[in-house]
Amino acid sequence: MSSQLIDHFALLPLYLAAGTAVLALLTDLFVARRAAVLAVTVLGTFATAAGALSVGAETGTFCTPHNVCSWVPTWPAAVAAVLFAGLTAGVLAFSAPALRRGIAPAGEFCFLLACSMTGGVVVGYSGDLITLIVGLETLTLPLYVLVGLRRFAPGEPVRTESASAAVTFFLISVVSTAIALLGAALTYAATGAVHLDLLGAPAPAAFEPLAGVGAALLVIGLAFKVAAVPLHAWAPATYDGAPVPVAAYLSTASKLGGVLALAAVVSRLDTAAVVAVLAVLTMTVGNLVALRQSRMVRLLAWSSVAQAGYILAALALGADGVVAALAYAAFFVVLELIAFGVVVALRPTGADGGEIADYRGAGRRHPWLGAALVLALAGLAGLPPGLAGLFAKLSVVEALVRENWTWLAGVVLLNAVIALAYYVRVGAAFYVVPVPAGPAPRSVARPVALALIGAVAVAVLLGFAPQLLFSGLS
Amino acid sequence: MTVADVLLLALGAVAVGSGALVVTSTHLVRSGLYLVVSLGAIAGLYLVLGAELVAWVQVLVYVGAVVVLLLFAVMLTRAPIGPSADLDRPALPAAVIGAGVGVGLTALFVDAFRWVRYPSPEPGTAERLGEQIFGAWVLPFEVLSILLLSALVGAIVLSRPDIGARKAEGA
Amino acid sequence: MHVVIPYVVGALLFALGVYGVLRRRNAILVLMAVELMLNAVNLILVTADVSVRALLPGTGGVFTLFVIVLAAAEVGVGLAIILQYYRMRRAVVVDEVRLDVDEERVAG
Amino acid sequence: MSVDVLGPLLPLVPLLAGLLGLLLPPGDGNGARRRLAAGIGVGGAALALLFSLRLLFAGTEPFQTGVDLVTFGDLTVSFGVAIGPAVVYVALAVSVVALLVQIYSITYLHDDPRYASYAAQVSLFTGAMLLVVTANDLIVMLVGWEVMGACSYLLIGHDRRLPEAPAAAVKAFLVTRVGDVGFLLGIALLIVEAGSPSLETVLLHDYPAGTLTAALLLLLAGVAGKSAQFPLHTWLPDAMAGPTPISALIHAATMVAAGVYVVFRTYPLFEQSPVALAVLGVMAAVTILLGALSATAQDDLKRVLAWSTVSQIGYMTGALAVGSPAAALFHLLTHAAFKALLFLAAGAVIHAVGTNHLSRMGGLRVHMPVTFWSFVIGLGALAGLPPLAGFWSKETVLTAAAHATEGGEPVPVWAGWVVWLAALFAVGITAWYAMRLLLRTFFGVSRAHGPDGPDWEIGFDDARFQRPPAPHDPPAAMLVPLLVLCIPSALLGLAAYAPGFRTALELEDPHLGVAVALPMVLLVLGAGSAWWIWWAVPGIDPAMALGRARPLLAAGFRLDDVQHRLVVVPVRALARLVTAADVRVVDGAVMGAGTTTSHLGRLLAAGHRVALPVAAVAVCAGALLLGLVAWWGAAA
Amino acid sequence: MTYTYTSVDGWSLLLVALLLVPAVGAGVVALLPAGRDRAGRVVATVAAAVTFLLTLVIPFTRPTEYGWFDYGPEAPAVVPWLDLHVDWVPSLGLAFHLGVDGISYPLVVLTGLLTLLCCAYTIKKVPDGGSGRALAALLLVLEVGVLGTFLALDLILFFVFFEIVLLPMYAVIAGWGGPDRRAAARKFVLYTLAGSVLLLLGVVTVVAEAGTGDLVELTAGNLLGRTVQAIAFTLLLLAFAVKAPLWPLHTWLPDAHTEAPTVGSVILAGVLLKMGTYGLIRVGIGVAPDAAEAAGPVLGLFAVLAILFGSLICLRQVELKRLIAYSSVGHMGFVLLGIATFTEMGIQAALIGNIAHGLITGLLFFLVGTIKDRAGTGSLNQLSGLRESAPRLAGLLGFAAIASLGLPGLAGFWGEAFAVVAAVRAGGAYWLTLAAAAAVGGALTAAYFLRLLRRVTHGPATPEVRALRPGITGAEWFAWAPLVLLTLAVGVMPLLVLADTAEPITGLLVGAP
Repeated sequence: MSSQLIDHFALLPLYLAAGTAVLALLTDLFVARRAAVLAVTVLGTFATAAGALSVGAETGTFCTPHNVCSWVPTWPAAVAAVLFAGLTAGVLAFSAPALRRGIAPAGEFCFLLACSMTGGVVVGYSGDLITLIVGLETLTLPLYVLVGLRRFAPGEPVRTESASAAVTFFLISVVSTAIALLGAALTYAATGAVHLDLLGAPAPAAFEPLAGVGAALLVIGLAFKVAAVPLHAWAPATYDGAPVPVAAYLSTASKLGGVLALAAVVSRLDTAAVVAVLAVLTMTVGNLVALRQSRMVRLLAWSSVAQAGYILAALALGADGVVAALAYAAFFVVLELIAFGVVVALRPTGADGGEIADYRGAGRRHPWLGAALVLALAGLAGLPPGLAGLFAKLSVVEALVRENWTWLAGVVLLNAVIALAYYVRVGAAFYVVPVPAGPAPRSVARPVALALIGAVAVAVLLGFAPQLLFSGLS
Repeated sequence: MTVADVLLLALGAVAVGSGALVVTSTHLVRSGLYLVVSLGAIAGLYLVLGAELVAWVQVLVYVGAVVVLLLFAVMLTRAPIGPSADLDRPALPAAVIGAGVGVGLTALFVDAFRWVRYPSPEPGTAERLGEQIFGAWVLPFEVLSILLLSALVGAIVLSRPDIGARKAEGA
Repeated sequence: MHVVIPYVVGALLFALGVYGVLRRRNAILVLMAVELMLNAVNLILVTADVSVRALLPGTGGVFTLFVIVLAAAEVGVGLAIILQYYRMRRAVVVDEVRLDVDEERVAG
Repeated sequence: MSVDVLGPLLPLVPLLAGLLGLLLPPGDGNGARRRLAAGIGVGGAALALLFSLRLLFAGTEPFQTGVDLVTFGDLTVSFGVAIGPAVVYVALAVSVVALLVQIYSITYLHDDPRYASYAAQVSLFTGAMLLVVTANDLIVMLVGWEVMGACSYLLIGHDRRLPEAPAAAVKAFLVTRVGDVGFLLGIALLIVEAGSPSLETVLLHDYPAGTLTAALLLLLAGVAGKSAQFPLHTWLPDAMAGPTPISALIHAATMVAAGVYVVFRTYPLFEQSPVALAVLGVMAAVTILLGALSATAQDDLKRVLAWSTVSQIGYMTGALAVGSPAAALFHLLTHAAFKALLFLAAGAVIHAVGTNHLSRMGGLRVHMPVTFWSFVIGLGALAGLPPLAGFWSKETVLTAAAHATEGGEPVPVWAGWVVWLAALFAVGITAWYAMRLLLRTFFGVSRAHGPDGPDWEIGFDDARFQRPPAPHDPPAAMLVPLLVLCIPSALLGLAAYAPGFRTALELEDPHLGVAVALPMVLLVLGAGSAWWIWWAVPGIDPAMALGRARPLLAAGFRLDDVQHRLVVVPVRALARLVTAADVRVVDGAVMGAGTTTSHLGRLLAAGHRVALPVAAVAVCAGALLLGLVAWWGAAA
Repeated sequence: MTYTYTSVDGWSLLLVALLLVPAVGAGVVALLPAGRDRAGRVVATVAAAVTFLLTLVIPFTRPTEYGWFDYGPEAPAVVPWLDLHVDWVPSLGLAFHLGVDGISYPLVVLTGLLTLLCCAYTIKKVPDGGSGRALAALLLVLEVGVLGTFLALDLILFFVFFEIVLLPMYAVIAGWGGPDRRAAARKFVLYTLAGSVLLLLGVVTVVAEAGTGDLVELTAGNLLGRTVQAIAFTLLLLAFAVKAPLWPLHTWLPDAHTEAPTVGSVILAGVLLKMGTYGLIRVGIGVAPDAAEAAGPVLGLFAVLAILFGSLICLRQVELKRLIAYSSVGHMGFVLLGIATFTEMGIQAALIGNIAHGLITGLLFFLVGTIKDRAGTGSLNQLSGLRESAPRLAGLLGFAAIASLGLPGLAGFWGEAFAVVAAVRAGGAYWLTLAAAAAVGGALTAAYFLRLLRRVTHGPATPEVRALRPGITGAEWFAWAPLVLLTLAVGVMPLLVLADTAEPITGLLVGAP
């Protein structure tokens, strides 16, 4: 096996994503114009998406003689890559006003984000644990930096939340990575397999506890990425401290990466009990705590914790729930992106998410943004007009009931009721009457508006034609 | 008990002992030095276990780079060189969970592997490992390069004086 | 050889790492404890190469190399973050990193 | 027009007239609107009368016609009429009284701004009664039955100035509605068992005895409510708060007659159930005496008449109980005539003196001769004075009851005795209070100027009344109906000798035997004693003779209070209890769930107000615990 | 996914138009600039009018070979007059399957009518809160959801439409409601969502077990085992009981009604509640007939408790809208009693009860809403003597109240009387007791409505009442007159509602052979 034929076409998404990152760096070096860097990166993300779609499903590459591969192009992976690319583009657009004001160095920002996207793409396509973990780290590591990347204009008060957020994120992340690696090590010690397709092979009887604990630890370590309870405490603090676009990326792309990794693992290993416990804890705690939040981003953070719980519920089914979980994640990230986009659009450039009270009457001042937020929140609550969210919830519940996990479906739905309580609170604040006297409506920066329009279009499209997504994932 | 076993036991004892000192020492710098010892002992264990290349990489990367980095960081944060009293938090949760993890994992391994002899492996030379890395594992290797690049850029960008600078310091 | 010895060593090192992470207040010491954990994992991986009949012999070693590099990268970025935090807050004490809304909005 | 069309039109025309009248805008509209309303009202009633007459003379062949309304499961409800001789006579009585009431009301309510809706409601009322009379379908009959209740509610509550009117209206509707619970259930039992709501089918169906008795007893509850039979009679005296013409309408031919009429229509079923008949008999006997005794002590002219109605309806139900529906119907018809006469005449009196109270009247004979003679005829008929109408019909009832005491009827003999004795005894009482009424109103000196001052304020009806300097007979528009009604009140009894009428009612030949002597003696005794008291101490109210029983009788044996205690108070208490339970327990559980969730959220949120190391502890502890779970799971 | 077919013909597009017209109308209205508020309301009214006219066209499109005569041994259990079937999300077993038959058609018309009336009413009178055009747009969105629910012949589609109404109704209450609107709206939306999630669970259980969500197939075939039927029916019953609402799951209703603006109350009582009872008939019985039959006695018990408790509570209410809201609990109790008997007669009674309640309670809410708006108070203690100062209004209120208490000859009678008759027909001491209790509840209904009338219309006029504007505007006449006339028309000709219900109900009860 000294050398092997590598199917470079199949690797196109990886090349394009990594190329985007490098190109961003180079553009920054040689052109040194923020707009150019941004444009190049956004184009790169589009190219990545296009590449993923053109590759589609293929036979894998980097294969062992036993015909298990490290790079497995499948349609779900392609969909995930497209999502990563789209989310990256969206977050870049959200960041554009801040970058224009020089709140973060544009070149590095774009490069790091593109690196993170590359990691995400790798997670989707990876066929073995090593690639998976390396991809996941590539997804996460640039984010440590991005969370803390905040430049203050002269005279502007310096806020330390972003630094705190970065420390929190980093420390919890490395501990979780260590746990995940321990899990992978135990699994390897028990079965000798690192390729995903071989993970499912039964371990020798003596090693079964080893394999079981290994699988559980692997799941727990990866669950950090989706902020599952009890590995969630970093999420609200980090989201709130990070710049809002980065928080958006954390709660969408980073979470999607975690879901992909988890899906890869749980579909091969029997971890139903652990995942189910995580799911119940995650959605319940997430929703209950979200009820009491007064800060916008923290509320979204807790809600995204809860949403992860729904995804985990589907993953508790193992391979049978993967499609539902991925579908849910896909619907979720689009809606979450819209919600964060509205926050970005309504807040002053570079400001944090603020209190919910700061948004009173915003929906009446900005009807379009209000409508977008209603769409997003309704979708997150799983109600029309957020049809995408409705189908997301439906797919999870359908999978759970189909596999006779009705009790878990019940917990999911009970939580959906709790969740609606805080979503309507936010929505009601947007439309409170009388409209409090606030600053005159600011015009929304064009990139932000474009990204929002795009995201809303995708959400509406998925709402009316969810079959597109389901076909892509199965 | 073979020679290998004895070596394993001895090196393991050193690794664990100095590891314990890493997490208990009241000297910041000494902790770093104990870490060197511990990691070195682990490199020795790799040698005994036949992973030659890993052992050398361990020595180079860890002992040579990581620990040095950590010590630099200690200096940069103007930490006291001498013993300091406020390094630790309340011990109870840490002790309980640490003990739990230790006992649990040990029990798991002992239960799984018992006192069974395994044949000593042939030494994993650099050549063999290299063949593997550049054969089956090119992909993560490539990805790792992106990771390293981003770590590099990230560390640099975070160290730029205008990131999160305090006005009072005047950069 | 009896692989159980390095395995147990790995287990104990991991436990020590956990203990350190939870016990230490100084972020750099926490990072050191994390290094212990990662090394424990590496030791287990290398030991597993001896005990397991893997499809690709020596995968544990490869994995270990990747983990070492990963750890190095993380330490690099991590220290940069900690130093940045230090520059802003003049402290590297993890107890002061709040998870709820930061009391000290503007570092004085 | 062929009778097939006339039959359905008979109830429909007044109903449509009513609906049309309701559409008129409120207010007087300078009299034009008022004339239009009056025209519609009178026209509806007149058409109904015309149709009844046409049917009467068209021939006596019974026929039925109908159109299917709707099918519920296997029950097909059809709007059908069954026209037979008896039906036509009752319809005729209804139309006559309705027409006269409409005419009378034009003047009586001459300055009421809400006259239009009043006239429309009277039309509706008439139509509803005609619907009950003609219906060939129990469900359709129920429709008329209840519409009548609603109209009575509206009309009794018509008076805006009487504070007790709304309460009386509510009471009238509610008490009858309580009875209707039974009525509906009874009908339901009957039609479900028969598989059709058609009266014809129901009457021919062979019911199991138990079901039948249950159904009939339930029906009787409704009958008691509508026909003001004990114990559901309490609404009727209060209903006097309605305008006097309404009292005439309700008491004479419509509402209270409906119950009797329904039993008459379903009599073939009652014949099969001695239990139901016995219950009916006891009810009748109690009602006869209760009504008559209560009438003796009333000071309100209309209340005397109201209680007399209760008592007289008791005669009808008594007749039904003892197996003589014909007698009941006969008495219904004569009663319709003389009670309408009495009420309209009473209206004239009230109109003239501005009060209902006997204690404020007296000496009116001189001023109101026509009214006086109308009263004489009406009261004579009520008391059963030969040869007035009431004598004949009451005599038929008594004969039937006496016959029942001999056995051979479906009703048990003891029930026959009860009815007979009660009816007999009540003859005397009736004569007593009729005489008292006559004396107190028309004889002696005027008591118009009471001790409290020269005049008194009393709201009555809707007429803005100004006391005339001297009372006088009413204007012609009110007088004519009185005169018209005097004729049947006086002569209808003789119709028993008309063969056509007799066969129509299936009445037996009237025969005046020695049995007639006993009631005559009682009648003379009753009337005589009242006269004697009045004569002995001039100006005294004969009711003084009742002594300490007087308040009890005046209050109708305080059955109102009993009803209040036994029904109203418990229902209110229950309502309070249920409401409290709904708020505290049912809604409390819901709100409690909400608050609990919110509290849990607060607790958990507080648990997250910590520093970073706690998160690390949580991560490691979680991993440890879940790892243990997984180990346990894998080992198991 | 066992069978997929696409059936779209010319007339069945009418069903799509029924949903599309209000949806597009809502979009257009929402997009109009803020200055064109009145124009927006007019556009909404036009859209609602077109929708209503479209509902009236449906009976003429009925293919001749279907309908009355086609219920035979070979015919499916549900024979829609119009049938539209397009696959939508096969992965979830969701097909866009619409159809209308005798059971749903009256409700469709009712929905079209009430929405039209409410939109027209909004032209003149916009409650305080947001803009009138937003309210009108929300009303149209509500119409889409409700019509969709009545038209859906696919379980999951049914659920989707069922959910559509939640947030718009929340917005209507929270945006245009009374002083305590936020809490009431919140309670409404959370409580009914709790119901909907049970529906979702039930629906998914059925679909997972039967392998199809097509109501025609589910009704026809015995696709579910007894246990699954029991589980599914319990879930569905609870879900629909919240919506209907059935005691003791009703407590969201009084608060929502008390705070909702007039048009919101009208729509809520007039059509939204019907989704619960319709669902119980179409889905509950259609899918799980055996379980429905078995659950009949329990449902009947609760229905009767609802009647009694609802009436008793009404006796104690001092707030106009709250009283009417609780009266809905009682009335829906009659409807549910009819369903509980699991007989053709009972379900027919339920259907006509549904329509009657929609008409009468819609009218009642219009009236008490107007009285409350004009007098500035809804407290019975402050209202008296309405017939003195506003005789027309008082007359209409009297009519509506008397209709609501089930006076024969008006629409309310048939449903209530025949629910009782159906219970009697069910036979046995248990059902007879239920029937008797329900009849007593009927008397109590009369008691509280008479109490209402006595308080509000009779007696001397209070200052509040004396001050109110007595006249009835053109818009009000337009909104109310149809309800008055239909109340009368349905009362006299119940066949209007029940013309084509016998066969569909038989189909539901027994399924196809």
